Amino acid sequence: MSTHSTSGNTTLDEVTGEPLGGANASTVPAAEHKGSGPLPPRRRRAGSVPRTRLTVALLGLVLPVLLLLVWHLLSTNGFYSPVQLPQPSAVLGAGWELLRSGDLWVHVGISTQRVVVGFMLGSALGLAVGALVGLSPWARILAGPTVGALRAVPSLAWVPLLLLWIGIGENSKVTLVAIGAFFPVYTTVSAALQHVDGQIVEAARSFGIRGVRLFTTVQLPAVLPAVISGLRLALAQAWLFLVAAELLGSSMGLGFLLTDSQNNGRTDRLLLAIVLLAVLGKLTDALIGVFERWTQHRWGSAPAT
Amino acid sequence: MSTHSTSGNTTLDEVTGEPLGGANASTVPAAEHKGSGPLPPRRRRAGSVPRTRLTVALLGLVLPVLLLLVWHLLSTNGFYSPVQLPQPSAVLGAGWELLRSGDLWVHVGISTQRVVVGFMLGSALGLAVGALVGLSPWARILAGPTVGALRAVPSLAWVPLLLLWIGIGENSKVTLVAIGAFFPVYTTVSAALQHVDGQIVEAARSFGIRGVRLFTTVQLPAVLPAVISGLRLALAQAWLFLVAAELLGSSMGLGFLLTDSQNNGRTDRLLLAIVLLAVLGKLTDALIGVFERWTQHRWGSAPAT
Amino acid sequence: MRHVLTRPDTALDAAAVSFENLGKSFPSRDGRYEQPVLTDVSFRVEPGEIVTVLGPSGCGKSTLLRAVGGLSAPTSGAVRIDDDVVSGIDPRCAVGFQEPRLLPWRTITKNVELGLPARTPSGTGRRRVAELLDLVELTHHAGHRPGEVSGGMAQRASLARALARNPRVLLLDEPFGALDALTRIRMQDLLLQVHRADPTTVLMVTHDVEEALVLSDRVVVLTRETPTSPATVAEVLAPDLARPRSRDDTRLTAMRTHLLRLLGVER
Amino acid sequence: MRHVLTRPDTALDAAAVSFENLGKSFPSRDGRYEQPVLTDVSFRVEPGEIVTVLGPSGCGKSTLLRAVGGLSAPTSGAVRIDDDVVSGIDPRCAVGFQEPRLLPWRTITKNVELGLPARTPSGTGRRRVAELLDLVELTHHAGHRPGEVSGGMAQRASLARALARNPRVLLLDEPFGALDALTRIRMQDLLLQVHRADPTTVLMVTHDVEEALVLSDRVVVLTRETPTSPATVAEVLAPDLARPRSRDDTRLTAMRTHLLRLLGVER
Amino acid sequence: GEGPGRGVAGGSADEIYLDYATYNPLSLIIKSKGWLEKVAAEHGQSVTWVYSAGSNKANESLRAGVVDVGSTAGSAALLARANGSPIKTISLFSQPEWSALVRTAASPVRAVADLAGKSVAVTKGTDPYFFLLQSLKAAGMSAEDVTVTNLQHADGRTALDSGRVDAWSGLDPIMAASEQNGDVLFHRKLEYNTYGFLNVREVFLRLNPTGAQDVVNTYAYARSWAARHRDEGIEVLAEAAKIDLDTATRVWHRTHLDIDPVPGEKQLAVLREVGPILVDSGDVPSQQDVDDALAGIVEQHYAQSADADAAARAIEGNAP
Ligand SMILES: Nc1ncnc2c1ncn2[C@@H]1O[C@H](COP(=O)(O)OP(=O)(O)OP(=O)(O)O)[C@@H](O)[C@H]1O
Ligand SMILES: Nc1ncnc2c1ncn2[C@@H]1O[C@H](COP(=O)(O)OP(=O)(O)OP(=O)(O)O)[C@@H](O)[C@H]1O
Ligand SMILES: [Mg+2]
Ligand SMILES: [Mg+2]
Repeated sequence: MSTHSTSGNTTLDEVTGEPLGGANASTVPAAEHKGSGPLPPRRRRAGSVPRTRLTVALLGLVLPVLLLLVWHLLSTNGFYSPVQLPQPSAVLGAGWELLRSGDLWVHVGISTQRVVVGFMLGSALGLAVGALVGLSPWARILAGPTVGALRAVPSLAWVPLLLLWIGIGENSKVTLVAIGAFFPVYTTVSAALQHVDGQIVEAARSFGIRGVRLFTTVQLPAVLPAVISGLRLALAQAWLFLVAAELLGSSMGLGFLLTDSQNNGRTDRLLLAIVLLAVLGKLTDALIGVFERWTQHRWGSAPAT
Repeated sequence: MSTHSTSGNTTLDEVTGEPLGGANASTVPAAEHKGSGPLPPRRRRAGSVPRTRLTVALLGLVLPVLLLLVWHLLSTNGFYSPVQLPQPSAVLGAGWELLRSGDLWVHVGISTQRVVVGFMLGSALGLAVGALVGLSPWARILAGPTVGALRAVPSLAWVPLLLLWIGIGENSKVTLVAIGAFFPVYTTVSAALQHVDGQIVEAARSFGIRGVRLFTTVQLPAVLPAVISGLRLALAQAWLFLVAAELLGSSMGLGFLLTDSQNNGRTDRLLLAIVLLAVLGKLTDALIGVFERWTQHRWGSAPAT
Repeated sequence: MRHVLTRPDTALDAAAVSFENLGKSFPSRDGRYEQPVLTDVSFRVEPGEIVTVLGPSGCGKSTLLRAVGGLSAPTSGAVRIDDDVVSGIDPRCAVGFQEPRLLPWRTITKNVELGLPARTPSGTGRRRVAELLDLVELTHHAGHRPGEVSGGMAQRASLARALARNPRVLLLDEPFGALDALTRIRMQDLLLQVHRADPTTVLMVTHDVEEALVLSDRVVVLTRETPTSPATVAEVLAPDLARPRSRDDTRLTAMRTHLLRLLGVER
Repeated sequence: MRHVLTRPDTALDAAAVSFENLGKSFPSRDGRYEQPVLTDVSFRVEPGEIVTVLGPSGCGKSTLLRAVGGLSAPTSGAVRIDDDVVSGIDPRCAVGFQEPRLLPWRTITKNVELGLPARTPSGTGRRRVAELLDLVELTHHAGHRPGEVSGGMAQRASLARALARNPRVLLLDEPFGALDALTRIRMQDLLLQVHRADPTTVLMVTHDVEEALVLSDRVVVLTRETPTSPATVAEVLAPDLARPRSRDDTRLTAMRTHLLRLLGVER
Repeated sequence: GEGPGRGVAGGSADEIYLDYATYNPLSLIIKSKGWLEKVAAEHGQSVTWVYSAGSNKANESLRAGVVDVGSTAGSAALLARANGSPIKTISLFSQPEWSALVRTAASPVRAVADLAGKSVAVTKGTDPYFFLLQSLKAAGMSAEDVTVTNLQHADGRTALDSGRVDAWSGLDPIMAASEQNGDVLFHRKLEYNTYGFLNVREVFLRLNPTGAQDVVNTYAYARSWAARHRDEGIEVLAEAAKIDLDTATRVWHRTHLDIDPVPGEKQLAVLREVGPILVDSGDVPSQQDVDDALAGIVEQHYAQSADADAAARAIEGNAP
């Protein structure tokens, strides 16, 4: 249960804050090198993992830049016509145009707001219901099947229903985004809770820790990695549902820009919307990364459960 | 690390095959009752969890039946018009009509086929890439950000791109479904792998177990619960993406039925499509439940990591 | 010795533990039959007594302790604490498990705090945890996580957590197994010191015959006929000597040889 | 005693282990300074020797063993196996960890199989695992999962896994800590028997002074000045007696008193 | 399944990929009768049908090259061409009255002028949208005088019926169904509806002019057949659009099929009205794009040389 555990393998990479896995299987774990002064030459490997924040960020850009190059080539070698695949520069131009008219900020701002609010509501609810279903056999038996069925209702199908129940306006849009964010958190949390290490739960219970306190002191920290990957997926799904949400009587937002450009055949704006959604998706995801690092700092290298 | 662990808390519920959590915190764990003969009366609680497969299934129907009742009331008390909210019986009628014409089987069959094939491809790829990114710091640094950005590209945005690259037909539809299935598996697996108990990984590595063998003998079984909740979400998302996929020049399938009924104002068929998607989503999800129970049987009560 | 511990206001009087024809079996691997582990275990631990349990590996000592703590229900018979049949986790007990079972994401201090009785005022609690950490010689590692301390240190943290509870029945499953000779003696002394300050009932599993003799009012020996047959109480020995006892006391040496023979060791 | 073990075809000759001014420190909790744990440890284990390590809890015994297995890199100095500096997990070693570290989802048999050297023919492997399970007295629980066996049984399974490897250097971290007196003696005998059949180099951590004296060619004692200062080798004692040794041998009793005094225990 | 499909901007001299759509009844008839297959077979051509759920979808398919021939509203064709999609209109399939302004039976709204300050549901960029703007303009108002709520067609109806909006600029067949249920079309104007355009990719005209002519010939044949077989035509429509016969009948009567299929000045005149709206809303970058599109969109040759008899020979000749 105890000694040395995490030092051996799941070591914290000091840059990304993420533990390093077993890929460099035959070397001494990276974190052990830290204060170790000059090492015998054999231990320095060409493949050693880069460690500064900047290098990591730059390396992360390699693939996107390559993709951009491929895109540029495909769009200029005549294989695709400009309506089919506009050049990256044309997309940039469309962005510039929207930026000048001030519309870009409106689209980005309102969409981000919808996603953030919806995500907060949906994931909080997902955590609550997931905890209930994960911990209470009764809740699981009664509500599990229904929630499982609702999970497969597509975003587009919610549109007419929400229109009926909530009408148009921000409320229904945020609700739809929240529905999207709910399920990944619900699923991962309820599943992870069923697999928390029984030994430490039993130990905590033997010390009279029950109910909410058991949840917050033992079970929640133990499933934290699962919660975080649930949150990641929830955020991604919030962005996915945004597009459907912005079919609900909307005239601004990136989802609107996307469908509108698709309908109008403005492929440049369409690609702009896709790129913006991807970039915003990744940026908001990075916030979850910050939260993850904070929890790792707070709770030590992530719990092994 | 070892003794009695799972017997204490994470006990296998003999009916659902799922471990029971800490909700009945103050009672003796359920599985311990099994062969215990007559118990002192105090231990039989009114709230004890039902144990036969049938009871569990029936209890799972309570909530849906309630929902159906509410639906019936709302649709008959004049608050909503029949186009806004047709009666359950009208939806049933629409189903019967489609069933008689034989179309229902076509829609259900083709959609199920697309989801199943796409899910298989997408989740297999998600497992592979997730394993790579979860285990190799290099892969994480290089590919992590790009995959994270692609995750937020909405299903509807893929439609024009796939139309360009793959055209219409089964290939592009299955590809879109596979894209939907990819990300949940990727996210949960890559995250879970970074949190596998370092002690047992270290132990296995000290016995010369590395690379693929380390993955299959230690890491994969350890993240199995996460893989399974990833698969659950992937399957759900495959159904979600199906609707977008069936916007790709399709003339059959439940997604087509959904959008087409919406376009034609057939609310009864629209609701039928939603209900069918939910039911099929839940049914295919149950298959994952079977797989989960098989792995639990194979690997004992689920690994605690 | 050292100063007397901060006593939580909730401290209660020691309780008696009685085993009444306790039996426990586990379903076999294939679920087809029940494998009996303990059978017909009957004895009584008086309030404030220190009783140790000896027996071969896998005979059911931990199972016995778990039955008292309400962590696993007996198959037949019952355990009573004072007059109540134990059913479900019993708030009167504190358990020191055979494995340290610390929460890996909490520091040693925070782990020990978990043991404090509910509604301990935070000042009292902090003081008591600090004292206990001092007693188990972990003050220097109070801020470490379980993954950063040695096996023996984790075991001592687990002991401190159980002591923090100040229970009416203290259940300890091999609390000193991972300690070197000196630390072990110091921890035995610590247990006696805590017990003197607050004479609770202690039921403790150990493998060390000498330890059992030095510490306990009575030693319960579990034995079984073959490794697959159920264990039961073979003998209850009362080393009727005043404490502190010298490890070299000849009366103890004789009892030691007797106990070892009971356990199958011939010298 | 019992029959000689099936020997894997891959079995190799025992290797020498030498510590050369080994030092190890860990970053402190706040990362601001390095907390030294071991300093200037130098000694050599000859091929085929059985050497035990004694020392207070938390002094760095496990750390020492981990350095040999290549599980953690020394801060200064080096460990050599034969003539190669250890860097990274060393395939010539097998480690029996202080905790059992069994895979919870595999049966005991399947866990022990993990220890087999790569490319063991499956027939030979199965036979060897069965023999080992018999030797550690777990045949009856071969099909159980780690969660269904007792602490001592898990420890024995872990020992069997390390033995299955038939390594050139066997590293054992308190392999008998959770065993009762009789089982402990039987396991000690088992170790000697395996060693006789296949004289590999054994480096073993123990808390039991008697055990160290009965088993080993040499006993290395680690000590430190204060609980926070680094440990180093205080003495290397060679109980130069033929095996099997009687536990009551007076020469051993003297050495025992000497070692205990070194460890701080005055009787 | 629905076959592997065609990918990456395809096109060949002996294949015809064309769409069918509920808003293009002729396409439904041709497909259900298998006529084009017979006509095309004469020239060794193969035929593949692709479903279009709306003008936007047809345009998307044309853009991606997954269909060679696509049916759209005139305004949608203009929009696509103005935004650079290389398409030509080779024939008209109808002059429909598919949009109108709809209110609920109980609504006090009677005329366009009553809409001032009210909310109207409409799908931006579609014919009902242009219908609304033209109607407002004719009443001396602009989009600023009402609250335009952008909703998909079906959702627009739901919004109207549930009182979330005051009016809906509707589209058939949903509009016909809502009329069936008591809603009222309070403002109708045939001229504000742009025509039904049959568009082809320019590449297709270059690669496979024979195929294009076959399509136009078959449409000509179908047009005359439809005039003679009204009831059967309604049945085909009802079947394909999954609507009841009464609704289908309404739609059929508002879809004027009996027109001169040659695209020309009459259609361009309507589109000239729509053009500035497109520029205003930012859907098209500049008026210049609209003017260029208007100048190049029409290709009259095929419709002018349409030969229904040639199609009839192929179709009836092979008939048993
Ligand atoms: N990963 C780590 N980070 C920080 N300190 C560590 C780490 N691992 C070990 N230590 C420290 O190193 C010291 C020695 O630990 P080690 O486990 O080697 O002791 P040990 O001699 O095996 O003790 P025991 O007999 O109790 O098992 C301890 O003080 C421990 O806190
Ligand atoms: N959950 C379980 N399922 C099946 N068998 C179990 C379970 N828990 C314990 N057992 C069995 O019960 C027996 C007694 O176990 P227990 O842990 O009580 O032994 P112990 O006396 O504490 O041994 P040790 O000294 O090795 O810790 C063992 O044979 C073990 O295999
Ligand atoms: Mg035990
Ligand atoms: Mg140690």
